[in-house]
Amino acid sequence: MTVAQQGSGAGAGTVAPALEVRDLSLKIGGAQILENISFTVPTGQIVGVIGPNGAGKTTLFNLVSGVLRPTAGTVLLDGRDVTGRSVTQRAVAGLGRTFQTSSVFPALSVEENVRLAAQVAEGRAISLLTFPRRGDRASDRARHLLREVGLGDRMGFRAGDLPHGDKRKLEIAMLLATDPSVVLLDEPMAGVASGDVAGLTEVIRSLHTDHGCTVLMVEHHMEVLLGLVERVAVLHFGHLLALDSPDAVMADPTVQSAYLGETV
Amino acid sequence: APSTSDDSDDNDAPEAGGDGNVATAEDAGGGEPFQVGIIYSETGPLAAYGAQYRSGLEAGIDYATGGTGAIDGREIEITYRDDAGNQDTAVAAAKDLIGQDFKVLGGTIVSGIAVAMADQAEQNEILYISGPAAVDALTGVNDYTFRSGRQSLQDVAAAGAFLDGEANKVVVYAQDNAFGQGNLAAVEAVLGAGGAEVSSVLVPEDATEFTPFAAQLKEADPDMIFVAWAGATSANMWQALDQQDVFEVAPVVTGLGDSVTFDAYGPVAENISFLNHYFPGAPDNEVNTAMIEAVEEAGGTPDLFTPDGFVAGQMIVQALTEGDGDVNAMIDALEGWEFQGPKGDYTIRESDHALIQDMYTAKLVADGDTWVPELIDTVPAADVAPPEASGK
Amino acid sequence: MTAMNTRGTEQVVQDKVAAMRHAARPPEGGPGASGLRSRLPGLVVPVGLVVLLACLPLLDLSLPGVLPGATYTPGTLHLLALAMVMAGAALSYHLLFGVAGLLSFGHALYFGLGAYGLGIVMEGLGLGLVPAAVLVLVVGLVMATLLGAVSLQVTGIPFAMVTLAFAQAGFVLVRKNPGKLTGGEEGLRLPTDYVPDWLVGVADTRNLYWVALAALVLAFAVVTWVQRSRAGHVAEAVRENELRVQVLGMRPFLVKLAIFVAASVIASGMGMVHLLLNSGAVPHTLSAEFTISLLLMVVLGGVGSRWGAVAGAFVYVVLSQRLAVLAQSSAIDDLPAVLRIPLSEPMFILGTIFILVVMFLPGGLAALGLRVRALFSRRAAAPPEDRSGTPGALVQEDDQQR
Amino acid sequence: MTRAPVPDAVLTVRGLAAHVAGQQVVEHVDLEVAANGVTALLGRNGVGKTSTIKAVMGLIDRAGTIELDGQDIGTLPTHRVAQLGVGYVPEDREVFSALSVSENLRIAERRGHQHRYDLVYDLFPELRQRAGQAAGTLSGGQQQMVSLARALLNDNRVLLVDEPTKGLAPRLVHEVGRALARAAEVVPVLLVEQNLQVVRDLAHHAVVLTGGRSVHHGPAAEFLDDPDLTQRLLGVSTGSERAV
Amino acid sequence: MSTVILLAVTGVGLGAIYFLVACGLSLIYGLMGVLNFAHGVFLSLGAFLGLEVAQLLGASTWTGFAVSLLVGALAGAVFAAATERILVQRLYNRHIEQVLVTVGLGLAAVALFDGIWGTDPRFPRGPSWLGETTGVAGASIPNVVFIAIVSAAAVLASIVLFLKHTRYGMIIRAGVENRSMVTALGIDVRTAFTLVFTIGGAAAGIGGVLASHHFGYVSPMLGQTLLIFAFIVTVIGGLGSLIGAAVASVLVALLQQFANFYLWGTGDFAVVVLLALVLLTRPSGLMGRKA
Ligand SMILES: Nc1ncnc2c1ncn2[C@@H]1O[C@H](COP(=O)(O)OP(=O)(O)OP(=O)(O)O)[C@@H](O)[C@H]1O
Ligand SMILES: Nc1ncnc2c1ncn2[C@@H]1O[C@H](COP(=O)(O)OP(=O)(O)OP(=O)(O)O)[C@@H](O)[C@H]1O
Ligand SMILES: [Mg+2]
Ligand SMILES: [Mg+2]
Repeated sequence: MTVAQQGSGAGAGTVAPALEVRDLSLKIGGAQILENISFTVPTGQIVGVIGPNGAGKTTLFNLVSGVLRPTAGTVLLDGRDVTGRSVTQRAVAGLGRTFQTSSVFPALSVEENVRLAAQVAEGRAISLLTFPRRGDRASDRARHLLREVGLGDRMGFRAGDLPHGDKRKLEIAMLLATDPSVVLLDEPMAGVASGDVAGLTEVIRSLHTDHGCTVLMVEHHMEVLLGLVERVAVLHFGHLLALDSPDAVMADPTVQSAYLGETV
Repeated sequence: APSTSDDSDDNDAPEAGGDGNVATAEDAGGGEPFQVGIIYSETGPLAAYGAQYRSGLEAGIDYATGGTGAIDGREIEITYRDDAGNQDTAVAAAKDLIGQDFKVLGGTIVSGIAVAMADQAEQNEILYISGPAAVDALTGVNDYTFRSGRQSLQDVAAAGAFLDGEANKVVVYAQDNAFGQGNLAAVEAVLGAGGAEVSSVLVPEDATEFTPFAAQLKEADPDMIFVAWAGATSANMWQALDQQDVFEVAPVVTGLGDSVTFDAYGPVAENISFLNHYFPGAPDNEVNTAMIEAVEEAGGTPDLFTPDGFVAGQMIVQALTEGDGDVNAMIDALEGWEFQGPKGDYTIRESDHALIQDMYTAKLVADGDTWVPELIDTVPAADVAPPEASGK
Repeated sequence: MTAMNTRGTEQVVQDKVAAMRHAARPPEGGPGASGLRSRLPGLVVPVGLVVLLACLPLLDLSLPGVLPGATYTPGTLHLLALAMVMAGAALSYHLLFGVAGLLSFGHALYFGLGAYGLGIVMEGLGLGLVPAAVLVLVVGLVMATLLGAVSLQVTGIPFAMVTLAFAQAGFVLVRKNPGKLTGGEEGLRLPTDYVPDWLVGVADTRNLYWVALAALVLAFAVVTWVQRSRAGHVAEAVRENELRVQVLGMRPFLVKLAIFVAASVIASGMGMVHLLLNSGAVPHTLSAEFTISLLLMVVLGGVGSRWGAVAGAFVYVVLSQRLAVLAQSSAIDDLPAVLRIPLSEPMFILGTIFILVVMFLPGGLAALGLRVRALFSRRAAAPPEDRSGTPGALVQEDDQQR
Repeated sequence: MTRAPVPDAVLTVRGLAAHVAGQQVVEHVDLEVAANGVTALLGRNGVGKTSTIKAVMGLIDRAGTIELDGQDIGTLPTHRVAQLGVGYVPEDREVFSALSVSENLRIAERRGHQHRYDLVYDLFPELRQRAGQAAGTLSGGQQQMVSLARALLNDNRVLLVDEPTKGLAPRLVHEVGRALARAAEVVPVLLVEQNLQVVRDLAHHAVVLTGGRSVHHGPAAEFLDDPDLTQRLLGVSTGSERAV
Repeated sequence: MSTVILLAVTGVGLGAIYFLVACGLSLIYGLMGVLNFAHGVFLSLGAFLGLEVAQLLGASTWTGFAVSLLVGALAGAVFAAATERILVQRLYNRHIEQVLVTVGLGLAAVALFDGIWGTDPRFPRGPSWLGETTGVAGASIPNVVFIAIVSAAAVLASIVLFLKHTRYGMIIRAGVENRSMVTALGIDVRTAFTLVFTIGGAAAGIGGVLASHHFGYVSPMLGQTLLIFAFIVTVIGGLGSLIGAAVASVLVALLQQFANFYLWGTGDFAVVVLLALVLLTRPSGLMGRKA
């Protein structure tokens, strides 16, 4: 089942949307993991993805970011077909993402983690002839961003030693450093303590408001999700069940029984 | 006995080499000792040959100096170095010894090392007397290099003794490596030149299963099969020849190794015709008897390469006696030298330093649980003399 | 089920390397790397060390039991030069394994390529030493790029096996003596006609020694350079988490290839010096055992530490040479068989030492050096200083606690 | 620090310290698990909840006193701790994905114990239907059931359950919560949980950690009803926490 | 035609020997993530002790042969178990150190065997039937080939049955995935590690005795020579997959045989090319778990 674009993002249809997927399908060893997923995310929108465990949310992100290749369908970034492109090429084209389980460089320092990302935005990231120095552009940018996400006092820590919530923040700083136009966030709140939720929510909101990113995020934490997103997509057994405003989705009886359970 | 220094304590060797005036306890006062360096396999894959060589060498020096280990009262001091069968180690040892002003080096069982040492001898203008290494390339390689053993061409020529006039299709069955190819070339050079039609079945060095090659050998329908095989796989190879009934086709000739390898032939041992460099019962002369006695007295067992060490001892004494440590004089003293050694009469050919000596043919006969070699015939030195090498 | 979750082989290898890195990290901490001025004091010790090494052939120093003779004697100089060549090769392996986390079992291929290539090019094309060396380096560069590009399609243990396979192919080829070029089992002789006289012969060992020292210093400089460059830093990140690097918009493949090629070219260079030093090349230099000996040196010294790699190589070379001498000593001969047999086998002793270091001295000599230094500086209560680049600062301080 | 006495504690931890990779992650934790019902272990991210549980299991280096029914288990290796009756449901489920569901249960069978398959299949009937399926192909919620079932199968003295609802869809959160409530009827539970609604529904007692130290002990409801305290210790005022 | 049959059957025999070495490697890697460089040493020890015992009991008797197989297996097993307990276990969870320790042990043990048994090869004798041949479609196949094939098949079958149907087998399969969870279920997983090493060592020991008859000699290097092929086989088959190792063993050995005979001794080359091709197309090997 495919759901045509139902959202009302400003300017949708006139400019190419930031992200569009058409008839995306993935089969692994006979199992249909995703089937005919089509939707668009207009530039500047923030869209949530929900669905029961195993619905295919992470898989969808992997297809969009190029970690997996679809068996059928296309992925378009800013109107350009990137289906055949590598992870790196898509990243260079402005697509950033985080992972469901925190993914940083554990043995490197917090600052080094971000500066690696900042070098990419600057170019010549893997040059043999350029030497990282304190005070160069990449390092300044890294420090600035770390302060912005609230890790200003952790720069010298080994990234692997950070508590979970801080790793999440670090990932977002790395994301920002690459200056992406579209970001995919996979369960940014999973395992984040209640007390840190509000702070992290603000950081994510600033991605959208201050940095102008188009955001697609998977999140089970409904309160956070509903407070952030403009539209919600619902995945169920590899199908796109609905893509609509949060209220409409919450009211949908299928969504209620399949995902939320009886209490809501 | 010659005094030896195993180089086990670090301090005496450099001192001895530095200015060359160390006085040993046995030094009878006839002047500073002669320094001789022997680089050979004390450990490594050929350690067993190394032991044979060394026991022969000690006996040889003893014999040639009349038991004094000295020449005109000047001690011959031998420094042994282990090459572990490894070329780089040997070169390092050679450089160390040459750096300590050694003018005479000897030893080496491994052909690759012998060639490298010959280079060192020429570059540094010292006398080098190679050990059992059979590589033909050593003959005529340069002025400074001699050998105390036989070379492959002599082995092959000895095999020719098994060819009876008419029969002349010879198939070489060998490993496809330097050793095997060298033997094939030697067979072509010696027996091919004698009118035999030479072909070959070369087995890849890394093959582990020889049965198909044995079958191929049988199909070639030869008059004589010359087997050149070295290393651990020989037992398997012989068994494969037996299993594929190759012995029924033609006489199979190969070189007889040292006594520990007799087992490798397995039950087919008595079907093989052996050419042989040396076994204690082959020659019958006084020097041989003296060598056997001396080696046994020292607790050793004379074997395939004992005479190579013994002859090296004789050559060293000859060179030092006549040349008195001067390299060119020592070379002159050895070139063309004729002497009595454990295998009878030896001649160092002047032109290319080939060591002309008798060879033998033999068979193995069962003696209880083990095999003992029995002499068939002595092949005279002149019949097996290698063609003269050019380009010395 | 994200690619990050699967505990694939590559992840396992990354874990392994990461675990080792707890014990030892390279001295320069990245963006904190200080300016030239603050690094100057750090340069004193290495420069002094190089000057001392350069002067050794002119001095009469003895180290009984370690060196075979006084430092001016050719035997000792040869041993030291050999150790320096191996140290250069170990440094190149450090670049692969310690920095980029690439566990290669085929690094010997490039060392052998240098050794054989130089001999073959001089002899075959009649080129002089220098043009031949340049040509061989170019060949090494091209070959490393090609084979690296293929091997780097896989990671982890498969990478180790593909590199092993390529090296094994080279080993087989060299032993087969194609076109009578390589000399087969017996090895290749140095074509002395094309080598300047001052590099041939025992009397000139000290010249070879200086060449080896220069090569080692050059190798060290290049390795430091690569490690401190952005590419070096990215390589460390790739070692930690390859997919993450891709998602940031970098191509891990290019970084790894750059490191692979750099390490291979350095190894080729050291191989050429090895040819000169030993006046020949043998198939052993292409064998898996040779690569393993490089691995042993790097581990003995401490994974991730440049000075460790150098120290590991010196210890390995000196031990392997001197243990052989010990094995023959009469002191050993008189022992009962239970002791005599093991003690007379140098590789047994070396293997055992290696096991003990791995088990009881994580971080290798580098960590040991640091521990000694820490002890020393605590007593002296010396103020903290910038230690990057000095032999003592083999391991970052904060790593020591882990 | 408030401190309510816990009657007949089954598990007592005193002065626990623990290290991971040479770094101290738990500094000083005291806690008691009541002989029945659920005791909650709360705290922000990274305060050391998981590490505390792992330390009790002996999965990481630890020091301090750990007593199970008065017996010191603080120096025992993990498998001995488990054999003495400590069940463990890890943070990320950790089912054996190559083994079938029934094998996952069989491997958990402990010698000399009753195996309560009745209870397990009663709580999670799905597991009986999927007995032959490889556990790796199960959905996240089903894997959580397997993980709980492994712990419930044996006659344990106490269960240590680490964030069982993490990453679960809201519907599954309820199912897991129900299952835990049932389990707590037969065996005392130490529960780490971020979802405070679940804590409120299940827990009698609460222990709160900050920075590797235990800083609060007391009845769970009392703690959760104190907005100041929760704000201070968890960084959230419970009034705003809503079931989702 | 008979040559092809000869090559094929002897190839399978060689593959059987490869498998006996590789199955232990594969099991150990699968469970512990350790590439065991000392595995060849287990084989050499098995071969040497088997030879000694056979000579004691009469090398040409079937009893002597059977006991030598038993002793070989036992020697390999005991040495392997000791290696695990004394060296590997102490480096719990430090994989790369575990690998390095086995590298060191490999070097040290070969040197030690050199010291004890000398560097010269020794030549085992077996019952005379082993040295004879059996005709198969016109090719005379050495009988030792059949023994190797039967033994390897028996070892494969028993390990597979063991893993599938015993509690320890289940523990081993579970431990491959997640060791700490296995301990947390109250199982002393170290026993499983030791067991895996022991099984691997026993298989290698049997492989050693059979290899010594198959290749006709024993030397301290025998095991390490075979090890490199065992590695290749393990990787081609897919690390941790027994069936994969079995298939790859036969594949590699056949390729080697035919290439050596028909393609001018390029057997080793062909194997290397096969390895590269397999890894580049299927990085996790023929039957490996997806990486
Ligand atoms: N390589 C694979 N082989 C077989 N099945 C797979 C594979 N990868 C994913 N799946 C299956 O695809 C489905 C979707 O997985 P995915 O990780 O995308 O779920 P999700 O929606 O992100 O769930 P969660 O909320 O638990 O993270 C699951 O049923 C999973 O088991
Ligand atoms: N392998 C490790 N190496 C270094 N530090 C670690 C490691 N594992 C955990 N830590 C650190 O130990 C501290 C406690 O971690 P723990 O997992 O116990 O916290 P937690 O309270 O369970 O947090 P969460 O709510 O995120 O699960 C954290 O600061 C974490 O960063
Ligand atoms: Mg997901
Ligand atoms: Mg936790």
